[in-house]
Amino acid sequence: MGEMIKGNHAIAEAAVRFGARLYAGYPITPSTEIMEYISWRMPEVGGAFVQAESEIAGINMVIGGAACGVRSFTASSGPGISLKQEGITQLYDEELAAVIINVVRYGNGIGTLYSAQCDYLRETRGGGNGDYRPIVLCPSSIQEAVDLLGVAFDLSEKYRTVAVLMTEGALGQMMEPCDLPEFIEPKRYPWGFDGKYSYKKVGIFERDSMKEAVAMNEKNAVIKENEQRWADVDVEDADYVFVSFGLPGRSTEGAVEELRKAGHKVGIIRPITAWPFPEKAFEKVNPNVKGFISVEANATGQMVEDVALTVKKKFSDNKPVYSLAYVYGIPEMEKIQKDYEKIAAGEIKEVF
Amino acid sequence: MGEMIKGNHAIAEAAVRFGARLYAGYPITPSTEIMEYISWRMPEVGGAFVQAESEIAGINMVIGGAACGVRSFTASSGPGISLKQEGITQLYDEELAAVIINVVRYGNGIGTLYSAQCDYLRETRGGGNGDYRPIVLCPSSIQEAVDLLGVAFDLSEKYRTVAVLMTEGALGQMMEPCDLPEFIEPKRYPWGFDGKYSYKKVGIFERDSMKEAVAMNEKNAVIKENEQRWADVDVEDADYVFVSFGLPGRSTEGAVEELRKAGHKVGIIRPITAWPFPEKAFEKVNPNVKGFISVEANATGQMVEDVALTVKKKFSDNKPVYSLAYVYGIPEMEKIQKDYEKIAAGEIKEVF
Amino acid sequence: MAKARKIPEIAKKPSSFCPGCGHGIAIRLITECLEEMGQDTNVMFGIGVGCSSLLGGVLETDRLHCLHGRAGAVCTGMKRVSPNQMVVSYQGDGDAYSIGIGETTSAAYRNENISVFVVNNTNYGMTGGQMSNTTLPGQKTTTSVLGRDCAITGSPIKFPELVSDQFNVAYAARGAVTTPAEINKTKKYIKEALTAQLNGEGYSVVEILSACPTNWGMTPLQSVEHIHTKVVEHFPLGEYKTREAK
Amino acid sequence: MAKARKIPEIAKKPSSFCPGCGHGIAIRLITECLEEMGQDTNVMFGIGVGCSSLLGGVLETDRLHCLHGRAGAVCTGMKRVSPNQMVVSYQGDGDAYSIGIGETTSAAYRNENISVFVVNNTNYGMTGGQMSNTTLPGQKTTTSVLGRDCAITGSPIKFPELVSDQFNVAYAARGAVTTPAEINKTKKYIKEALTAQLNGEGYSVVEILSACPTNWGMTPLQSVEHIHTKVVEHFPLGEYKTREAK
Amino acid sequence: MKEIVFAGFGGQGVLTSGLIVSEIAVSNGMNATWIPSYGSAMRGGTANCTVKFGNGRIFNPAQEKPDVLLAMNTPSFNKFIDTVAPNGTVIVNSDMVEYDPKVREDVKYVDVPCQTLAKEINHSKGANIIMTGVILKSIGEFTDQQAIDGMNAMFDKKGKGKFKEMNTKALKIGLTQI
Amino acid sequence: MKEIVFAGFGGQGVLTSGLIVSEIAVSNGMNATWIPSYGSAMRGGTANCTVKFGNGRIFNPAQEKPDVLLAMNTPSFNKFIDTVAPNGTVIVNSDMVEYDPKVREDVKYVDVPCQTLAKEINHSKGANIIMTGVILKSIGEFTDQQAIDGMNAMFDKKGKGKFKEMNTKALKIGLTQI
Amino acid sequence: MKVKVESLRCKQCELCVVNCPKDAITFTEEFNEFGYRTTVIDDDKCIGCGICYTMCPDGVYEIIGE
Amino acid sequence: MKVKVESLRCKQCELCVVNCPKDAITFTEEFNEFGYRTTVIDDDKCIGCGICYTMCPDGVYEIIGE
Ligand SMILES: Cc1ncc(C[n+]2csc(CCOP(=O)(O)OP(=O)(O)O)c2C)c(N)n1
Ligand SMILES: Cc1ncc(C[n+]2csc(CCOP(=O)(O)OP(=O)(O)O)c2C)c(N)n1
Ligand code: SF4
Ligand code: SF4
Ligand code: SF4
Ligand code: SF4
Ligand code: SF4
Ligand code: SF4
Ligand SMILES: [Mg+2]
Ligand SMILES: [Mg+2]
Repeated sequence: MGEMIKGNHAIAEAAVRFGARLYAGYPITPSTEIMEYISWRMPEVGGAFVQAESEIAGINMVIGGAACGVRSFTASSGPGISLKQEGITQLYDEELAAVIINVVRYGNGIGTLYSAQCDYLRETRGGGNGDYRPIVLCPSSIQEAVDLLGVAFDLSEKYRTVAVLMTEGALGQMMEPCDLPEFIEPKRYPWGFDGKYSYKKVGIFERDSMKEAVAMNEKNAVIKENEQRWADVDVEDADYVFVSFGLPGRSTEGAVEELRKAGHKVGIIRPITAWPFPEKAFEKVNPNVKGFISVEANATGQMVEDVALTVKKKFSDNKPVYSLAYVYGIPEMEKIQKDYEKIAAGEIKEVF
Repeated sequence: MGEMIKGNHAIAEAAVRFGARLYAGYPITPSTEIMEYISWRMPEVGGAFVQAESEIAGINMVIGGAACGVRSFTASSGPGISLKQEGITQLYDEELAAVIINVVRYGNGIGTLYSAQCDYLRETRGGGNGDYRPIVLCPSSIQEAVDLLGVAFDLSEKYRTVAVLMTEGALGQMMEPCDLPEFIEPKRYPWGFDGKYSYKKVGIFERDSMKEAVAMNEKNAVIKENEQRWADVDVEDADYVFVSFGLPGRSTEGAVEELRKAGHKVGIIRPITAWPFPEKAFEKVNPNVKGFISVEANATGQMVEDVALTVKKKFSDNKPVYSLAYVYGIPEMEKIQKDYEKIAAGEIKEVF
Repeated sequence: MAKARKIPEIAKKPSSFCPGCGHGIAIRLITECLEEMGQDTNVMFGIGVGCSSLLGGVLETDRLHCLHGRAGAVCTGMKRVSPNQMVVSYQGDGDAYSIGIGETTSAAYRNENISVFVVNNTNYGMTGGQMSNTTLPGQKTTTSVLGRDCAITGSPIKFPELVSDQFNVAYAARGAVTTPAEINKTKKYIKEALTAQLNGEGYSVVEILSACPTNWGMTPLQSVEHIHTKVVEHFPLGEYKTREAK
Repeated sequence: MAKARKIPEIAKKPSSFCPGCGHGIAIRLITECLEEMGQDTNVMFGIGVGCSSLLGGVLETDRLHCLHGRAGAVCTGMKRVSPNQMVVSYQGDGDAYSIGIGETTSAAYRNENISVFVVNNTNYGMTGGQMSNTTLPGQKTTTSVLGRDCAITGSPIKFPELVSDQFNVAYAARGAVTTPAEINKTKKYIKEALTAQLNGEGYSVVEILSACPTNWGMTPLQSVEHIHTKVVEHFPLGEYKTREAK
Repeated sequence: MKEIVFAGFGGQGVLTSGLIVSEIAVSNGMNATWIPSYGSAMRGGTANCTVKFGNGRIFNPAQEKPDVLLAMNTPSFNKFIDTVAPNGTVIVNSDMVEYDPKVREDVKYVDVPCQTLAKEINHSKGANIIMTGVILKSIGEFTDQQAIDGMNAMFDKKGKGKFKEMNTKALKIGLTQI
Repeated sequence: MKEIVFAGFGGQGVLTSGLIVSEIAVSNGMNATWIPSYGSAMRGGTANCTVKFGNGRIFNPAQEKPDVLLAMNTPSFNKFIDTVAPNGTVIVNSDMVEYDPKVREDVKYVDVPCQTLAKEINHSKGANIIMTGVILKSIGEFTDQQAIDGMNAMFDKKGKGKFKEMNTKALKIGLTQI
Repeated sequence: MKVKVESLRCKQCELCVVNCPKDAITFTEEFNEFGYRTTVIDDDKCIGCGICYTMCPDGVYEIIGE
Repeated sequence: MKVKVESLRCKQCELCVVNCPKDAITFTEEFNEFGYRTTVIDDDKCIGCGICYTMCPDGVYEIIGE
C-alpha cells in the first residue's frame, strides 16, 4: 500500500511517470494543484510546462503537443472546461491523442467550489460542435484515478481520440494511500509531426465528410465493443440495482453492503467508463430485477439517461429507472439507504 | 403570403421588429448574413450593434445587454457556438434572458459548411458546465423561424432563461415567402440594471446552491409542463411513427404523405421544442404502434436518445426505436421512404 | 480642520478580504469618487473573477459577476445599451491581463466609453497565488517556485503604457494604495477616469498596485514596503495618457 | 544573367486563391526562404482559419489547421516539444488580431521562439469581406456598409509596432507583396524572422500587406494600387524591431 | 410541384436566374423555395441553386429530381444530368457545353447559344436572363406577361430596375426559343 | 472504522492534525482517508477535515457521523456537535470554546486548555499537536510509540523534521490528558 | 471624539497605526469576534486628519468632522 | 527559352504582364480549363530577369537560368 497523497498530486506525478511531456493549463480550483505540481516537476524530467494565458490557449497548446505525437494533457474545472470544448472537438476531429482532466466542481456559470458530477452529460455527449464522443473515465479513489490516467493515455493513443479523466473536486482535494506507477519511457508517435511531412494529411477543404462519418461510427463501435469498464457487486440476484460512479459510486457500494446486511437484495454497477457506457454490465443483472436506481451528485439527474437507455436496450420488458440526484458533495451511505427504502416502498417514483 | 426572403435576413429583420436592441457577434458561415444585415439595420432603429472581437466577447456583450434587461441576441455556427458555452451557462445561471441563434453546420472541430443537425445533444443538454437546460426551438421553414424567434424572446423573458433558436445552414441560406412580424415597442425589463440597484442580488459567495438546485428543477418542470411544442400528422393509427425536426422533419412530413398514399400506416411527430422535448406528443400515438423512427441530419443519431427515453416513459411495453442518421444536408423524401421499407422489412434493426 | 469622512453608502458592508489587502482601499476610493460625482446611484459594475469577486458581498450597486476575464466585453454590452449610466469594470491582474487580455485590449482598442480598474497584486490571489502576467522577475509563486524566469514566461505586462502607446484611449494611469500620499494620488486618477467616462471621452483605465499579504507571505506592512521597493520598479506610477479636455 | 527560379517543392501544388490574391505570393516567399535555409523538410506550420486555410491543398509540410485565432497557442505547443524544428504560424489579420488577439499577443509576450506571418488584407476574406481590426477608416465592408467608423469600432491595429514597443521580441516587420521591389524586401524580412527562430532568438513576426481583389471589389492591379496609395498610409512598411545579433 | 436546378460557373448568374423564377411563382400566388448549394470549397468552382414551386406545400426544398436542369457549363451538365427526372428537360448553354445526348435518352434537350444571343442584343450579362425565358417557356406555367412582370418586380426590389428594358428584351428572346 | 472531524479557525492547524492521525493509521497498515472541507467562502472562516481509518475498505471518505470531534473554536463546536455519533467523544479547546454540554447529553466531553498547555512548553504552535495526542489516546487504537513514530515520520517527509523534539513533547502531553 | 471606531471590522493589519501622524492609535488587548486585536484612538493626540480613514482597508474609521 | 510557362495555373490577374520590364508578356486568346486567358512570353524580348516569377501568385512561371 502506497503513501498518503493528495488526489491532484497523485494525478500529476502519475502523468509524469506515464511519460507525458507537455502540460499547458490555467489555474482553477479545485484542479489547480495538478498544475502547481507539474510546474516544477515537468522541468525536472525535461518536459514542457506552459502556464497558458487562458484555458483556450492551454487546450490549443495541448493540440500543438499532441500534433507532434507527444503525450500531452491539461486539467481544469467548471467554466475552464467549458472554454476547452472547441479544442476538444478539434482534437477528436484531427484524430489527435490527448488527455483532459476535469476535476468537476458544482454549478452553472461561474460555479461553486463544491465537488460534484454535474458535467456528465456534457462530457459523454461532447460540449463542442459535432458528433464526436470522447472516452470518459471516472475514478472513485486516488488509486483508481492514477490507474485510469494510464488507461486514458493508452486508449487515446490506441484509438487516436480524446480521453477525459472525469474526476471530482473531493477526489482532487482528499488524500489516501496510493501506489504510483513505474516510470515509462516517453514516446513520440509516428503520426506526430517531425518536420519532414512523414505523415500525410489532406487539407480541410479536401476532406470527404460522408466517408469520415462512416469511419467515425465504426471507430466508436469498436471502442464501445472493447472498452466498456465497470465494477459490479451482487447484481445477479438483485431486486434493485444501483448505478453510480465516482465518489458517490463508492459511497453507494458501501450502502449496498449495508443494505445486503439488512437483508435487502440490492446490487450495484459502478461505471468506470462513462463513455462508452458499460452496457454489458447490465447483461449479468437478474432478469427479474424490479428497478434500477441512478445515484449522482448533480441537480437534475444526468447519468440516469444512460441508465434508462441501456435498460431499454437490454431488457425486453420496461423496467423502471429511478433517479437519486444529490446535487453536490458525496451522498452519505445512510441517506442512500433511506432513499432506497422510499423507492422500494413506492414513495419515490421512477423517472423513466 | 409574404415575399421571398433569405432565412438569415428574415431572422435578422424579425429580431429588430421583435424589439431586440443589442446584437453582438462574430462572423461565421452560414450565419454571417444575420450579422451583416443587423450591422446596418440595428443603427437605423437606434439599437446597438457590436462586431465583437470573438464569439466569446460577443456572448459576453450579450450578457451585458441582457443584464440591463434589454432584448439581446447573437448568432453563430459550429465552433463559434462551442466558444459561447461558458457564456450560455452563465446566462442561465444569472437568470438573464437572451436568445442564441445557432445556424447549425456539420462537423467536429473546425467543421464544414454543410447544413446539419449535429448539435442536438449539446444544445439540449448544455455544452457548458453544470446542470442548466436552455429552451431549444427548431424551425422547419423561414416563417417558422421568424415566429419561433418571437417565441424565443418571450419565453426567455418569461422564465428568465436562455433560448436557442437551433436552425440549420440550409434554412439560413434558402429563400421562401415569409410574413414578417409587426414592430413591437422595445422594453427594458425591471430586473435589468438601471444604475440604481433596484433589483437586488446576492454575491456569488453568498448564494445557496442547494436551494437554487431545487428552484431550478421546479422551473424546469414548469417549462416542461407548459412549453412543449410540436406538429404531428397521422399518429393515432400509425404502425410506425417518425420523429424528425427542422428541414429533415419537413422532408419527412412529405415522405409520410407519400407513404400514406402508398397505403403505409405511418405518422410523424415533428418536435418544435427540442428542449423541452415534446413528450406529450407521444400520448396521442397509437398504443399498438410497432416502432418509432428518428430521422436526423447528423452522423451518430442524437435526437434518437430523446425519442427512446420518451418511448420508455410513455409506453408500458418496450417499443423499438430506429435511427436514420443522414449525416448532413436534407434527406430526400424518397430516401426516407426506402429506408422506412427496410425498417418495416426488418432489414434495419432498432438501436434502442 | 477635520473634514468628515465616511465609507460610501454603496460600499459600507464589511468585506471578507484578508487583513491588509489592497482591494478594500481600492474599492473605497472608487465608490468615494462615484459618490462625490453624484453617480453612486447611477452606476453598474462588471466585476471580475478573483478576490474582486468578494465585492459581491460588499457592493450595493448593480453589479454582474462577469465570467473570468470577460468584464471588458460585458461592460461594453452594458454601456452600449445604457449610455447614460456609469459603467465600471473592476478586475484583477490575472482576470484583465491573462485570460481577459483579448477582451481588455479590445475594449481599449474600440475606445469603449467605460472605466476600467485593475487591481494589480502581481499574482492570482483568489486561487492561492499562482504566477500572473504581472508577477515580478524572480518572484516566487506556486507556479514559479524557483522564482519567475522571464526568459520563458515573458516579462511583466504594462497595460496603461500599452494602451496609451497603441490605442486611442481617453485616460490611463497607474496608482498604488500604500501610503496616504499614494492613495490620494490614486484617487485623483480614479476621478479622472470616471470623469472621462461621464464626459463621453472614451476608455479610461487605472491600474492599482495593491498588497496581497496572504499570497506574498508577508505582513501588511512588509507588503507595502515591498510595493515601494520592488513593485514600482517594474510598474512606475503616474499618468500615461491624460485627458485632452483638461 | 538569368538566375534559375522555381516554386519550392513543398508549395508547388496549385492553389485555389482568387486571381491576384496576395496569399499566393506570401506563401511562396516563406517556402522559398525555408528552402534556401535548408529547413523546408524541417518545418511545421500552424495555419489559421481564413483564406490561409486554402493552404491545406497546397503545402506539403507538416501542418495543422488551427482553430480560428489559436495558432499562437498551437505553435507554442509544437515548439515546446520540438525545439529543433522550425515552427511557423501563417494567419490572416482577422485570425491573428481579432479572435486570436489573446493568443497572438501572449506568444509575443512570452517571446516564444516561433515565426509568425500575418497576411493583412484589411478584411475577413474567407467569410466574404467583413470588417476586421485592420480595416481602414472609411473602408466599406459587409459589416461597415457606410464605411468603417473608427469612433465606434476602433482604428486599425498595428501589431508589429505594438509588439516592438511593448514586448521583448526578437524581430518585427511589415512588408507588402505588391511590386517586385516590395516583394523582395518582404522576403528579406521573412528570412530575418526565420533566422531569428533558427538561432533561438525568440518571437518574430512579419505582417504582409496583401491584396484581396474579390472582397475589395477591385481588379488585381487596382488592388495593388490601393495598397500603395491607401493601405500603407495606415500600415507603414519597414522593420520595427531588428535582430540584436545583426 | 416543379423542381428546377440552375447550374453553372460562379458569375454566370444562375442564382439570379433561379431567383427570378421563384419570384414569378410567388407573385402568381404559388409557393416557392430557392436554395443555393454551398459547401466547403468556396473559391472558384461551380454555383448552383434549386427552385421548387407549386400550389401545394413544398416539403423538401433541396434538390431531389429536377424536372428541368439548366446547365450553363460542362461541369454542371456532368454533375446533374443523372439526377434529372425521367422525361425532364435539360436546357443547355450550347456556347460552352459539349455533351453526348446518349448519357440520358429519357430527357429532352434544348440547346440555346445564350451567350451569342446575349451579345447580339448587346447585353453581355443577359445570358442567364435569356435562359430564364427558355425555362419559363418550357415549364409553360406562366404567361409571358406574368414572367416579364415578375422578373421586373424582382429587379425593382433589388434596386436594379434601371436595366428593365434590356432584361425584358433578353427574357423575351428566351421565351421564344422553344 | 473510525471517523474523526478536526475543526477550527484557519491557522489553528486542524488540517495538519488530521494528517498526522491518518499517517499513523497508514504506517500501521490500515486504510485511511483525509478530506478537507472547502467551499465557496475561501477567505476567513473555519477550516475542517475528516479522517477515517480502519482495516476494511473505506467507502465514503466524507464526513458522516464522527466518532470523535475536535472543536478548536466555538463556531466549529456549534457546526459539528449535532453530527457526532451517539456515545462519541468531543474534544474541546477549553481556552477558546464555551459550550453548554446539554446540547448533546449522549456524548463524552474532554476539555483541554491546549493553548495554555502549548504556551507552557514554549511551543506556541503546538496546540494542535497536543490535541492530536488527546484524540489518539481517546481512540486507543495505537500505542504511544506508534503515535510518536507516525507523527515524526510525517513531518520528516514534509521536510519539517527539525521540530521533532518539540512536537514529540507536545504529543506526549496530549497523550497524557485522558 | 473626532473619530468613530467600528472595532468589529478591524483585521489588525496595522496600516492605521503606523501611518497616524500623531501616533494616536494603538492596539488594545481585546479580540473582536473574528479573533483580531482591535485599535483604540487617543483622542487627545488625535487631530482628526483622516489618515486612519484613508489607510484602513476595512472601514473601521469614520471621521466625524466639524 | 528562358521561362517555362504552366498556363493551366494562370488566373489572368495581369500582375506579370504589367511588371515585366521588357513588356515580353501578353495574353493569348486561349482559355485554360478554368476559363482564364493565359499568357505567352516573347522569348526575344525576355531577358530572364525573373520578375514574372516574383509577381505571379499562382506559380505559372519557372525561370530556367543558365
Ligand atoms: C474560466 C475560469 N478560469 C479560471 C478560474 C479560476 N480563477 C478564479 S480567480 C482566478 C485568478 C484571479 O486572479 P486576479 O485576477 O489577479 O485577481 P486577484 O484574486 O489576484 O485579486 C482564477 C484563475 C475561473 N473562475 N474561471
Ligand atoms: C471560431 C470560429 N469563428 C469564426 C469562424 C469563421 N471564419 C472563418 S475564416 C474567418 C475570417 C478570416 O479572416 P482573416 O483571418 O483576415 O483571413 P483572410 O480570409 O482574410 O485571409 C472567419 C471569421 C471560424 N471558422 N471559427
Ligand atoms: S488573497 Fe490576496 S488579494 Fe485576495 S483577499 Fe487575500 S490579500 Fe487580498
Ligand atoms: S477572398 Fe480575398 S484573401 Fe481570400 S482568396 Fe480571394 S482574394 Fe484572396
Ligand atoms: S484622524 Fe489622524 S490623527 Fe486622528 S487617529 Fe486618525 S490618523 Fe491619527
Ligand atoms: S487599518 Fe483598519 S483594519 Fe487595519 S489595524 Fe487599523 S483599524 Fe484595523
Ligand atoms: S523573365 Fe523578366 S523579362 Fe522575361 S518575361 Fe519574365 S519578367 Fe519579362
Ligand atoms: S501573374 Fe500569373 S496568374 Fe497572373 S496573369 Fe500572370 S501568369 Fe497569370
Ligand atoms: Mg491578482
Ligand atoms: Mg484578412
